[in-house]
Amino acid sequence: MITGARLGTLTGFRRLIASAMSHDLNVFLVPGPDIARAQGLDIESSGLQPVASPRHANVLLVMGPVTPALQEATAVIYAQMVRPRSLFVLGAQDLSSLPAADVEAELSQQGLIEGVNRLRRVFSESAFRPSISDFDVPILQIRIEYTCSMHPEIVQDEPGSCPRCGMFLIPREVQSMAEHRHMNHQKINTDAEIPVTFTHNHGDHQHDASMEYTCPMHPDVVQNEPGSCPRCGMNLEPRESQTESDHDHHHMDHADQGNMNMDHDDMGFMSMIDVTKDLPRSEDGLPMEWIDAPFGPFFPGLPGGLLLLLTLDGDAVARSETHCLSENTELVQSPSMEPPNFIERLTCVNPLSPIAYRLLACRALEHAAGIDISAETARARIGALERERIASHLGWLALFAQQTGFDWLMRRAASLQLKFLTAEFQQIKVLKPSVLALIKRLQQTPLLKSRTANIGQLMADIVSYGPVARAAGIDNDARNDDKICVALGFTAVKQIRNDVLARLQVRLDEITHTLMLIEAADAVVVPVSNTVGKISSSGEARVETPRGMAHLQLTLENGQVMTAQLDAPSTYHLNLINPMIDQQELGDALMAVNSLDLSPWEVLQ
Amino acid sequence: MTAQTFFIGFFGVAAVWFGIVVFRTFSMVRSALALLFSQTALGAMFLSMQVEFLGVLQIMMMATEMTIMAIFMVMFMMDPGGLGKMDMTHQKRLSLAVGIVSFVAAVAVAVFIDWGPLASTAPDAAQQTVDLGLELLGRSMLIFETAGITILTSMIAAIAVAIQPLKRNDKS
Amino acid sequence: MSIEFLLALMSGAALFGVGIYGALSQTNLVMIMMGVELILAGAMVNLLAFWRYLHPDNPAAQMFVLIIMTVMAIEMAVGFGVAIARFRARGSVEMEEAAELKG
Amino acid sequence: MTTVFILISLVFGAYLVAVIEDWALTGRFRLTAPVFSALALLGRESVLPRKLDRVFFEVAPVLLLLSAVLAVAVVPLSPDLIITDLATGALFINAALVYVLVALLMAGWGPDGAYAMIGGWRFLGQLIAYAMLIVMPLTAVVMRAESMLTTEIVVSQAGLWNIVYQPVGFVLFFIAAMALAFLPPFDLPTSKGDLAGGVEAEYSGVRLAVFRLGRLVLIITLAAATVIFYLGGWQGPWLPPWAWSAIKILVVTAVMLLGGRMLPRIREAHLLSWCWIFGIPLALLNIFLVGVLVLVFP
Repeated sequence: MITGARLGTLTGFRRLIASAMSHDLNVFLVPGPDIARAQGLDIESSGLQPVASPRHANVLLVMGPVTPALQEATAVIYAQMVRPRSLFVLGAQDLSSLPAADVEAELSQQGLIEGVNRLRRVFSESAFRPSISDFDVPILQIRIEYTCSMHPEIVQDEPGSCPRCGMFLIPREVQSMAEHRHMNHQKINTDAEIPVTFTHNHGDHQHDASMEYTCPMHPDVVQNEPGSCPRCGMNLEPRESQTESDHDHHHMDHADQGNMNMDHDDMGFMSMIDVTKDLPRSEDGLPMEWIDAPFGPFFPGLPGGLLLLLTLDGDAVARSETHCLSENTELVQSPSMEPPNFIERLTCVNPLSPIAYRLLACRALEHAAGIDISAETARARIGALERERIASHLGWLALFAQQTGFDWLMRRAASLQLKFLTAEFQQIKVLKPSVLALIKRLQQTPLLKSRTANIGQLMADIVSYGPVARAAGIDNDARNDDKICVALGFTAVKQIRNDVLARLQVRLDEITHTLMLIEAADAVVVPVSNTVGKISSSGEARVETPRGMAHLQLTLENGQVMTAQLDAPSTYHLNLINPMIDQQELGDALMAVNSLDLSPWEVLQ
Repeated sequence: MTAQTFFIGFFGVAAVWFGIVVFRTFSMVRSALALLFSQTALGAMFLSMQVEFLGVLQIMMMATEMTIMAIFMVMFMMDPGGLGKMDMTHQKRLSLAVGIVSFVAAVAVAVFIDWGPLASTAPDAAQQTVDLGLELLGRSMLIFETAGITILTSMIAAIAVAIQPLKRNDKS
Repeated sequence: MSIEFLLALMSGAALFGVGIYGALSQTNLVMIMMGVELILAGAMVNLLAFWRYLHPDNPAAQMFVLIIMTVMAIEMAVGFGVAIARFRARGSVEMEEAAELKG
Repeated sequence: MTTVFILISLVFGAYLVAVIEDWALTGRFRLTAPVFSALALLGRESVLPRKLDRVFFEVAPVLLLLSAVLAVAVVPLSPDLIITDLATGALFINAALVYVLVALLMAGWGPDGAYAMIGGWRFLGQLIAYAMLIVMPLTAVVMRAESMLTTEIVVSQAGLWNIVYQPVGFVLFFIAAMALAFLPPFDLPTSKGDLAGGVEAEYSGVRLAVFRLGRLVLIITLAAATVIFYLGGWQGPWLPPWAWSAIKILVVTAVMLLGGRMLPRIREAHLLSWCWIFGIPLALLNIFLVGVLVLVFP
């Protein structure tokens, strides 16, 4: 029984189509393919075919953590899928804003395969149903209001002509709720009416007092608000008062022709110059309309959970705004937490690198309790951390390949990442030649160097961590001052070019270097928390996660964790985005954002 | 020969109707593509008049030209989507009168002049192409080469005009 | 035979009329150029009609049609060059504002 | 009769292209997958975006399919198996395939979505890059055959195929053909990573099925054009002519689909500059060389 079935009884021909649909399951992944791979799910081999747009999907697969902010976006995605559609949930999730899940399974590859079989049966039985239930999303309720394309300040609730320029008012949908945020990447940009009507979003631009209205024929008639001239009935023209108004024409090269009062023939001709006068101009000086496009939380080229609101001038980015819709709440939920629960809590903060955060929690607790661990377990822990670094870098390579349309690399990197996630020490030795072959072949791919060279340049003096910093020549690796790592022969890997190519190169070199480190550590054991007595003190620890150095401070009150404060690299990398992608072509901008390897999950608000 | 007449008439009417749509529609991209389809109908008319090479050439060239015109219209127009129903014309009555007068004059010329004997057949397509080739590189070689050179100079001139003026530091 | 000839000439004349209406009535440079394109298209039809029905053996007419195609291309290229320059300087290509030649 | 036969072989060819593309995408050779996905698409709802340009949205997929099928009209699968042998056959293929751009522009402008619109205008930029690189190598091929009749072109390659006679022309034509069919290294209009499906993002149901069928037929048409211009059409020892045509077309399609997967998507700026700075001079050089060869060895 799928709630998103299509109207119609299951006749002969429709039965054939329903069985065809059960064999052709196109899936849209929430929160994203990178999270699915990080949790060890192999989507392709399970029979599901991931697609880029909800319009093409008939299965919505929800797995991994879905924060309240993401739920609203998930609901909008589900509303956009085409019937017959189904909802497939892995792992226990409370999805209030979505209808009941059609198929539920536990979060593992086995659960996925068994769920897909159940999904096939459900589709072939009930793709078409005589009675269907409608599904609606509060954010998509719209109210029609009428505005003028030349003067967006004029808004009416009923159709008519614009008082100022006589043009027909165009209908525009606006969220019926008061606040409306571009929640989701595939929402049809109803109120951004991109190419169809020419409006520069002056929504927040109030008419300051200095704007006054005069009649071209009778300059002595001056009013403060638009209307028609009492003498001749002509539409009054806006004119800045003599004092130059404090419009922030930031980079407007104001041709000093002032406000030409052209003579209007009968129809009150609306000159384009008035309209584009205060339009922000792009670098090439051509005043054109900018498009607001959300590249939202589930965009196939960006990490799951990251929302980029780009204002595009043609296909160059004029302005950008970044939101993390997947940021978690407080680390310590109840007033105090048992250490083992705290370690579990920290492990699932960032699904992309769970072991690194588990190690961070263990080290902080040991530092607080003053326990020091044997060299043997320390080496084994480093082996586990390095193995996760390789898996994380391979996951990033797969996402990078998906963004640049490099299908061969995406499939190879994804399969290797899945193998590395659960590889024992012996298996790592077996996998080593295939990883090195992948890296060598990647470095010889034509078009790659030209595609990534000097894109996403960062200024030298910015704060950055991990591979992004090492690509700029700054070595702030936490492993330098870790005696055991240095004993195992760790040396930082650096580049100078500070662009997407350098970051790619740093990550590839780190993979080869880490393989050597794991062999030196010759053991891979997931860190285990040991008992912490009834003590009350504070501890702190640093671990080099695959994305950079993470720093944790916590305070203990007789064996209970009271407060914890996590400082993750992605919080700093978020504000690198805007300066980096300013005036960049859209494809280059998305690739630059991708090269930072952001994990929106570790950003704690 | 009625099939050929029908096709010529049909494509002629289509070309004129699309030509009218070009100026009546409010959406700019629609008017650019209307012009495109009017030129394509013209190319089809050439084909039905057994002028094969020029018909195919017309169909090919006009498609690229008019799409490039479409992007310029979106760039320059205030309301490319045409939802504001903005009337961007002036002196409508005068231009309508001049248009009709010129149409009537051309039709009068076409109807009242005695054209003399009309040829019934035209050389077949391959022969036409060969004759055109020989003509291009034979008698009117000079015209053909000057046309090529003028296109080159007009490309360079257009780019020179359109390039952003260098920001002279001394604001003269 | 003469009906086809007349049909071709009439459609050429009609295109010519529509082109002139468009060129004169529109206020935007780009629309005026579209009007001119229609006028040239009308001229091409007439030329080909004359070639097909009056002098099918003389390829000079076809040569002339090629020249008209190049004229169309040149007119578009230079027209848009001027339009871009004007759009950058003035912010619009409305012919209403093109009152003076300065600047 | 030949028209019906060619249309049937076209549909069967489109099915084989779908199988090869599915194999390239998922690494599994499943013969039934395209049939299931076609039936499933027909069964799905076809949704219209809220504020769309209805004419463009409806016409675009049909125009894409029409332009691809029209281009097949002049493709000879064997000496007598051709729908209409136009005197200007080679030029007619290019004239029909230009409307792929018009169809994608309409599909981009129709649904009023940011991704679709950017995808549409990107393909216009891509046209400016590949348009010359299709016509100029074609001129060299026609020069050698001294006629634009496609059958004449194939017959002229009896002794030596054009791929050996003018290799530079072949390479340029092949790259431009992949750019025209927006295949992976040049899939700027329908890129999954940048534009979430770009031009085809807003289509669903029957319209998406027509759009994808149009794209498959386009790939078959371009492969057939490459075969008749450069790989000697139906000529080959032992096998009957139509068998040779079928084999060659499938090989070229497989190379087009599998080769593209090995490269990242090209930047539009690079595509334009390389085509104009390296491509066109090479094409002119190719025309000059073929001219010399034709004159020296008649």
